[in-house]
This record gives sequence, C-alpha cells and structure tokens, in this order.
Amino acid sequence: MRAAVTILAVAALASVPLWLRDPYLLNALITTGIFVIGAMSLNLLLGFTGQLSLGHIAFFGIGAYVSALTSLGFDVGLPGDVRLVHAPWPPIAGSLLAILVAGMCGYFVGLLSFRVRGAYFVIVTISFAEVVRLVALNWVELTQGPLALTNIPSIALSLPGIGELTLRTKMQNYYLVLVVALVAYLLIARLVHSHFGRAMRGLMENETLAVSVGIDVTRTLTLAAVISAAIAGAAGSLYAHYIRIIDPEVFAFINTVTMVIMVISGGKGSLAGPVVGGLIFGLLPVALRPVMAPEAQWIAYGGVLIAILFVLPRGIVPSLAQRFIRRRSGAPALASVALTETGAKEPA
Amino acid sequence: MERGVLEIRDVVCGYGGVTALRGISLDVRAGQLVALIGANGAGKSTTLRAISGLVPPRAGQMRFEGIDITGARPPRVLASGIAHCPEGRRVFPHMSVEENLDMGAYLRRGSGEIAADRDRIYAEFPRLAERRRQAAGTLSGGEQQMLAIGRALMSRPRLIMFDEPSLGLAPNIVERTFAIIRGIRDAGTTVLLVEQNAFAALEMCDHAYLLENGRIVLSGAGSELIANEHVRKAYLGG
Amino acid sequence: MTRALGLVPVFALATALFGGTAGAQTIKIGVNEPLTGAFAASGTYVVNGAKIAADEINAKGGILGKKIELVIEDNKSNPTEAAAVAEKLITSDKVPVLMGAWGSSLTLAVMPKLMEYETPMVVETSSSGKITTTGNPFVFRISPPSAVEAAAFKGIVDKLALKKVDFLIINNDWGRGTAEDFSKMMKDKGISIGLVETMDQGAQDMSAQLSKIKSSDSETVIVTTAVDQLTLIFKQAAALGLKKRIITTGGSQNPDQIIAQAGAAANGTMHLTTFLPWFPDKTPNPEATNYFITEWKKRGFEFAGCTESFRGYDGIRTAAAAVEKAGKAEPAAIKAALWDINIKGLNGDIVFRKSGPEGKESGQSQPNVYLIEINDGKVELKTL
Amino acid sequence: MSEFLQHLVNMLVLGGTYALLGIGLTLIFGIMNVVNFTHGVLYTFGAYIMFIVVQQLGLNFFLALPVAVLAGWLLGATIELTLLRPLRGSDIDTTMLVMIGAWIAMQSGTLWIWGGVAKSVATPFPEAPLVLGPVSVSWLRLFVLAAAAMLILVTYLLINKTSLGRAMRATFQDHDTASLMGVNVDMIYTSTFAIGSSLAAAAGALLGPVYVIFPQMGDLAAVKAFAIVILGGLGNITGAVIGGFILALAEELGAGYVSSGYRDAMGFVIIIAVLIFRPTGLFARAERVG
Repeated sequence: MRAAVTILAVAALASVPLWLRDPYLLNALITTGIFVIGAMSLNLLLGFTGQLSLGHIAFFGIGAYVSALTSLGFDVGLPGDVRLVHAPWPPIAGSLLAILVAGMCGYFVGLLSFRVRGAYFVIVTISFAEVVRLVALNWVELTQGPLALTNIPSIALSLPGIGELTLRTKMQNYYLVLVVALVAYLLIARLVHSHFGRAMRGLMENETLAVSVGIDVTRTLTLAAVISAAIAGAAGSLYAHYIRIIDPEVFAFINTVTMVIMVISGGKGSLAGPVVGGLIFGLLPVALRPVMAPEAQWIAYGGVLIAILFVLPRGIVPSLAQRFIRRRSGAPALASVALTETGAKEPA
Repeated sequence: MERGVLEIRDVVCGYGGVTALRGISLDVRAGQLVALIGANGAGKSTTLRAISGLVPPRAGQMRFEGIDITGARPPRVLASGIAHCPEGRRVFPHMSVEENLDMGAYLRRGSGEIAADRDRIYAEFPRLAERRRQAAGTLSGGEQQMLAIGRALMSRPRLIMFDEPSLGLAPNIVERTFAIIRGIRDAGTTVLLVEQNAFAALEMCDHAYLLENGRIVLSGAGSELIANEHVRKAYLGG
Repeated sequence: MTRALGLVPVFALATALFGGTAGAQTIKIGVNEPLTGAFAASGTYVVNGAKIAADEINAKGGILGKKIELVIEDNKSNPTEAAAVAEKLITSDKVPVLMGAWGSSLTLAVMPKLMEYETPMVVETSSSGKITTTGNPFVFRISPPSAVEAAAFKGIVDKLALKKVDFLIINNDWGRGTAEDFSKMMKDKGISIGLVETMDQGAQDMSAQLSKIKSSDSETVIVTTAVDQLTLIFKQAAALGLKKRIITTGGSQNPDQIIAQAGAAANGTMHLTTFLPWFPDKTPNPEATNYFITEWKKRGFEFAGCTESFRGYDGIRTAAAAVEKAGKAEPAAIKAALWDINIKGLNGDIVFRKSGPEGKESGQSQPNVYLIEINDGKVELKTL
Repeated sequence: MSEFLQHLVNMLVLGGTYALLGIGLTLIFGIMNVVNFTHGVLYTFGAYIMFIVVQQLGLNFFLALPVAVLAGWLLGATIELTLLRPLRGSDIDTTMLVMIGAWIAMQSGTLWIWGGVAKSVATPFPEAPLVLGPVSVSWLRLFVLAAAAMLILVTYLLINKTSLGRAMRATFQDHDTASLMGVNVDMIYTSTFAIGSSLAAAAGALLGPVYVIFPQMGDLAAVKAFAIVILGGLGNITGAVIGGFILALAEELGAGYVSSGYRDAMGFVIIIAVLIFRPTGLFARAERVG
C-alpha cells in the first residue's frame, strides 16, 4: 500500500515536464525540488535525532561553493607565500567534492551537537552558518566575496556510447533534481529503517534509556550529521550549477528557515513530510505572487506557517496519517513528551 | 465510609498514554495524620499531584472542606488551604532561605503577619535563621527538608501534604523530620503523608491507605495495616 | 503526496488567468526589482521613477500607437528569486524587454536567463564590472560601473591635492569594486592608499572603523555606500571628531537627506554623483529633469529618492526608445535597436558602446559624473 | 594610544545598549525557554514608535521613550497570549517556528506600513560632541547610555526586589514548585514576555535616533542579543549586562585591530567558543538551572 503510493507519486512527479509547458512553473518546481532535497536532509537530523539545526544552509552553501569553485578553478595565496592553484574540473567532480566537503563539515558540527542540546544547539548552528557566510563574504580572493561566482557551468554527464550530455534545459534539470531527490529519499528511508535508524530514534525518545542499552550517542549523532550535511551539500551543488551564480547571500538565514518550514509543516520524522511541506511552501510564493502586494505575500506566508502549526502541530503528513489510519496514540505522544523534556531543560 | 475534610472519589489520572490512577477514593479527616503507602510507581505521588492540581484528573471528584477542587489549578488549591511539600524537597536553589520562605507566603497579604510567621519558623529551625541569606541550593539535605517544610507552612495551610519527606536523608534527620510532621498534626493541621518507609508511616499515622497499581487495595488504622499479613509480607520485610 | 500535486495545475491556471491575456493592446516592459527584503527601499524608488516615465510616455500617446505597460515583479532582494522572476516575465508575461535588477548579484543571476530566452535587459543600477565583461550580449547598462566613475574622477584628483587616501566601503560588489578601481587609478597618479575598511550592508555602527581611520595618517576618506549608511557615517564621524576630507562615490547619495539628518557634520563633504536634481539647468536635459522632479514631488515622494529613482525613469525611457526604434515589440529587434538609440537621459546621453569579449559584447552607456560639495548646508557644484 | 582610548569609549556606549537588548531576551529565553525570534521585530517596533511620537505627532522626545516601553509591553503581551499560550507544552521546534512566522509577518507588516526608506528622528541634543582630550563622544549617546543604565537598574530591582520578580525567578528555577507556591505560571509567562518585549522596544526607541529606522534594523540586533544571552548564561541579568559589554569590546577591538569585515562575526565566534568551552555561559552558575 505504502509502496504503491510512493510509486504513484514518483510517476506523477516524473510526468510533470510532459504536460507542464510553462518554463516559469517548471523553474519553480526545480528550485523547490532542490530545497526539498535540503529539507529531506534536515529532516534526518531534526526528525530522527531531534536536533534542530537552524544553520543547515551552511552545508548547502558550502556544497554550492565547493562545486562552483571546483568547476571554475581558483588561485589563492595562503599564509607563508604558498599559492594554491586549481585548474577547472568537470562539474560532476565538483558535485562529488561538494558532497565530501559538506559531509566533513557535518562531522565537526556533529561533534558540537554532542556537547550542546536544545536551544543552545539551535544557536550554535545559526552562528556556524553566519560565520561561514562571513568567511565567504570576506575571503574575496577565493570566493570573490560579494562580487559573486558567475558563469558556473551546467552539469555535464558523460554517458557511455552517447558521449557528453550537458544538462541545460529545464526538462533535463528537472529530471536531474528528481533523480537526486529520489536517491536521497531512498537513502534516508533505508537509513531510518536500519539498525542505525533505530538507534537514532531511541536516542530521540529517551536518551538515558538509549545509552543504557548501549547506543553510542556521539557516534550516532555524528553519523546522522555527516549524512545529513552530505545530502545538503549535494543539493547545494545542484543549486550552483542550475542557477549558475552564487554569492554569500546563499547562506541567508531565510533559506534555512525555508527548509525548516518545509520539514516541520510537512511533518518531521516522516519521510514524506519534507516533500509535502516542501511542495506547499516552495510553491506558495508562486501562488501568492499574482494575487497580492509583495509585502502582503510575506505576511501571508508567515500567517500560513502559523496556521499550519496551530491546526496540525505535528505536521501535515503525520496528522493526516493519524486521522485516516487509526493507530494507537500512546507511544508517539509519550515520545514527544520525552523530547520536550530533554530538549527543553538540558543546557549541557 | 466516613466523610473527611478532603474527599476524593473515583479519581482517574495519567500522563500521556499511561494511566497512573485507576479510580481511587479516599478521605482525610480533620486533624488526622493520614498515610498513603505503596511501592514505587503505585501512584502515591500522582495522587498528591492530582490533589494540588499539577496533574488534572481525567475523571472523578475532589472536595476540600466541602468545596469542589476538581481540576482546579495549583494556586486555587493552595488558596483553598492545601499546601503540597513536593518530593525531593524542591527548594528554589538560587534563592536565599528567606526568599524561599517568602515564596511560601506568595498568596498571602500583610507583610507584618508574614514576618511574624517567618520568625516562628526561624525559632523552630535555628539553622535556617543562621543561613537566611544563603542560597538554598547550598544547604545540606536535612536543612533543605526543614526549609521545604517551613515554606509549606508559610501559606498557613489547613491540610499539608508531604511527598516522601524521608527520601535521601540521614537516619537521625529522618527521625527529626517525622517528629516535626507529628508536631504539625498535633498542632491541629491535617496531614496527608506519602511515604515509602511504610513502617514509620504506619506507626505514626491515624489512618492509612495502601495503593497498588493505581488502586486503593486496603485501608484502616495504622496498627491494623501493620498487623495485616499482605502488608507485612510486601512492605514491612516479613 | 498526490494531494499536493493537485495544486500544480491550479497554479498553472492562475498564471494563465493573470498573465498573458492583455498582450495585443499594450507594449509590455518587465520590471524586476527588489520590493521586499534588504534592498526594498531602493527598488521601490526605482519602480516609482519607472512609473513616472511610463505615465509620461503614455500621456503623450504611447509608442507605436500603443500604451506601454509595466509588469512589475518583486525579486525579494534574492538572486534565486530574481532569476525566477525574469523567467516569469519573459515566458508567462511575454515581455520583449526587461529592466532590472538593482543589485549586482541580482542582475548577475538574471543574466543566464537573458541568454536562454534571448531577451534584452536594460540594467539601471548595478555597478559590478562583471556585468558587461562576461560576454552577455543581452545586457545594456546605463549606470556607471566604478571604473567609469574612477576614470571621471581622475581629472580632478590633482586639483584636490590628494596625498594619502583611506577607504570606507560597503562590503558588497559595489564597495569592493570601487575600492579596487579607485585605488588603481590613484596609484597611477602617485597617491598612496592607506586603510581599506569595510562595513556590512545593514550595519549601523561604524564607530570602530571610523576611530581607526581617525588615527591614520591620511587626509582624505573615500566612502562608498547607500545614503542611509552615509548619513550614519557623517553623524558618527562628527561625534568622533574626525576631521578629514570625505568624498563619497556611487551616485545614490542624497545630499539633501544628509544635510537634513547630519546637519553641520555634512559641511565640507564632497560627493561624486551622476544626477543633479538641485541644478536642473546644469543637467544634460533640463526639460526632462524639471519634469521628472516636478512629477516626483507631485506624487508625494520624498525628494531624497530622486538620486535613485531617476535611474528607473531613464531605464524605462531607454527601453521605450528602443521599442520605438525597432518598430515592433520583439526581443531580437529591440536588442538590435538598443545599439542605435541616442536619447538625452537625466544624467547624460544614453548611447551604448561595446564592452566585453568580441562577438558577444554587452552595451554600456557612459553617464556624466559630477563632483558636488556641501557648504553651509547647501549643495555646490564643483567643476571637473 | 588615543585610538585605543576611543575604542574603549565606543565600547562603553555601545555595550550599554547591547546590555539592554540582552536582558530582555535573557528573561524570555531563561524563564520561558522560548527562542524568541520576534525580539528583533520588537526592537524595530520601539524605534518606529519613537518615529511616530516625535516626527509624526510632533510630541516631546523624552515622552516617546515611556510610550515605546508601554507599546512594547502591550505588543509583547498580545504575542504571548495569542501565539505562545495556546502552544504551551508543544515542543520547542513548534514554538520556535511560530515565532519565526510571526517575525516574517511582522517585519513585512512594518515594510508595508512605513515603506523601506529609512527614517530618522530629530533629537534635542547638540550636534557637537563632548571632547575629552583625545576622545569624543556624542551627547545623544551619553543620554542613551544613561537611559539604558536606568532601565537596566529598574529591571534588576524588579526581578530581585519585588514579589513579581521573586515569582519570575521561582518559575525559572522550578515552574512546578512555583505553581505549588501559588504562582500563576501562565501570568508569569505573559508578564515575562511583555517585560522582555518592552525592554527590546526601549532599546529600539533609544537606538533609533542614534542610527536610522528601517524594517530590517532588528535582525542584526536580535542576533547580537542572542550572542549576549549565550555569553551571559540563560536568565542571568548580570551576565547579560557583562555579556553586552564584552561583545561591544570584542567588536570594537576586532574591527579596530583585526579586520572590519569580520566585525559582525565576533558575536557568532563568541557564541561558538563559549558553547564549546563553557556551555552554560560565562557567568552562569555551575549547577544546572531550570
């Protein structure tokens, strides 16, 4: 039943470019899709370990910059008269490096997450993203700072027998994003249902208990952070090669907020949640644009967000699932109580 | 069953998906010391928390001095004359001893009377008077227990509920604590005592209830329960 | 999941209903500006200027017998949105020419879309050198990049007897570009460069930077930022007792606002500007300047906005002139016609010269640059 | 040397306002455990109240400050009653996201009402600065420092010497036990949020005339407030005051002697460093609070 729904949804998404001819809407779907991938990766951290990162855009942005710089090349001076020169590589190598470097950064933030929890973790992650943004802004020699990296090449795939295929059109990019999103979805799904996924959930529901049954907290949290950051890096790479210009504003707080909104409104800890929330909040601005003044669009955006949280506090997917499929409510409710208590009260 | 000053009828109570109290009824008569005994997790603390309004009951009725207090929030319960001295003492660690006592009189007006009551507590517990400017978190366990009792008395309650007052205290302090509790009863204040040290509780109480799995399974005078076979086996170590 | 998908056709329908129906009766010009977010104030000024131009043209009967219609979209001060908005304007609204997108990173984000749909855009504000040097033949810029400004300033540095100069710049493409181009020009002139201090967009307290500049051994500070930060800098410099010659660049300063808000602190400051609303008679097109200023005031906008909004006015007039010259509202024809127009803008003749790699040059117009000085609360024009 | 002295003086006037920003947030954060994303909007709101009272209504500059405090109090109480109270007991993520929604909507509302063009407020203070040897400081900033000090003192007395303040501290330390003492915890939450909000509005009203007033002015202020709270420890007023001065000092010296480009990074670097090396804040008591 569940698999059928998933296959149907994928088929429906795959058919979109066949009947949707409007490039503007297709563009909106592609950028939404890229952010949905970011949101899915955030969900791994937020929904399955209970750690709310408000600096997730850092990994996305790092992925974007690494990918762009790898494919554009650079020449920077390091302390001690060393020059680091890099000749342009194919964009696909950039994407792989983006995943790698973002994952590594995730490792360090993962280590941090072991030390601080709850509101403190939130603020550390915000700060991390801001520091990365300020480095991108001020390390002009490498990143061009506010002058932006431009003319980033589109992703090219070398296919055996066919040769080089550069993905320039909307339709090609749409399918690229869809495929990456699908891979990320399946990866996260597998992970969540593995032994490791059970460890993560155990940790979220009751840390003391989880530790007592032998779950290695640091290792679990760090691994979740690494995978989550790597997927976000992949999304950032897609972004850089699709938009073809990046500047430090990619790290803007509002971009993190967009991802968090997608996850929480859709339902954290639910695999489909970020997809549903992402499609709604990715396309809401498109729907609002023709009907109201620019400032009012933002007011409506904030209003819709508040309304969803009030009406469906656990997110759209879990709330609807609960409404339609009768389930015993005991265990999940207790889990969320446990989460609040640990999230709320432990500064250290 | 004889009606008490505190009447509890068929109270059901729980947290999330767990039901802690499965319909309990009990009566506390004026001027008596009533003990509530039972194993860990039997629902003793929950009973007190339900009475004081920290956990709203799902069903049932509670009346104090004839007034319905079912579902009332803690401030109203306190205002009606019931003080609750919580488990683990729960003094405010970063506030001074004096401020802790003043918190006990939070709902009262008239600073003169409050100061007089405070002095009475200091007279009763000279250690607290010595440490009146000290942060409560720096006191020893016994001193914190005295402070918690003093704080509860500051509201001038007609019924005072103690939750595990002996927990984690040295034996001589435990004895002192029980003496104080008896003293409170003797001075005319009704006491509802939750205690894991079943023998001590039964010995000093006028009436006792035994809780098992969220239900009252036995009640009677303290001496009756001590004599009971089941109680002896399960709670008095033989 | 399938539920959410049901929304997509609804959006498509909405777009179909709201866009693309009025096409035949009017000539559309797409306007892609920041109306919310960090640059909201500037974007709104430019759009107000653009509306004055459109109303003026329509009052005179429009172009090619049709009224012009501005399709104004908010790019939210966000590059991703700027690109999306360009896409919408070109594909849904079918505009044959665009104007935008204020900030350089916004404009740069739009540029691949121009290539993709082969639609020309008049760039009215952005100053980054990259815009006209990367080989995008659909870009036509009427604002001066900092190199042009630096070249214009070259003529008078001798008269000012500059010896050593510090910079205080906004940390974006505009400030960075200015520091780079002005430093190069001054080094050629034998003037030494001292500190280069930056401030973030939106930063409010520049006391630390100014204290540092106060203690340096230079006699002049070149300041590049938007008018709000300029006001703050003058106030804070005065409070710190900074007594150096201050020269501002970039042309969106507003001396009147500075005089009103910074008072005596503004005396003695010099400003490089591209528009002279205070001396309409000294502008290249006095009649248009007078009309624009009268209209601006009539609509109840603050005089302060003139120095930004005139770019929107000039941008729309440029686009309209190109449509008229092309004889039809088609992107290719308009693009070709842009190379042939010669109109008197509020800040000089708008004539596009080629810039960037051969074969795919962008258009760059060379506006006039003026130096003004504030003395006793009044604006004086210094002759270059 | 004179540059250093000037940096120190700058630090003093800046630190006072940072402290004011920080104490409002530390109360809300500490007592309610709400990461309050509307703090910056309330700061902006206070500045616009100043603008309305002085520039649009033409009333006295000194009258505007209490008006802003009152307006901030009312708006804060409204936010608490309509958005936070119904969500009591929800998890921290939900509350935080609701506050983000409120922040987006309110900031856009400010833009809608007043437009994006920055406003300035005329002040009755002389333009010429006070010059003391090598250092100068403007009279307006001295006034702001004095007013901030006064507000901080009032808040300190409110928290430490009144029955409401005692109840707030008790709630912060143990909300269940506080309610057993008869404290109406809901009322304490509303008052805390309202008081914190009125302090944010006061900071905005004081700093609005020093700088300029525009819809996004609160964003940077809010981030700095978070840094100060982390630095000083949750719910710790004295810590927030010291934290405010430390942040101001780090920014001044960072911009003066390291690189001005990283000036605003100082706050974030401090947050990360403090949380790595001393997660409860520099001035928090060692034992767990709350």
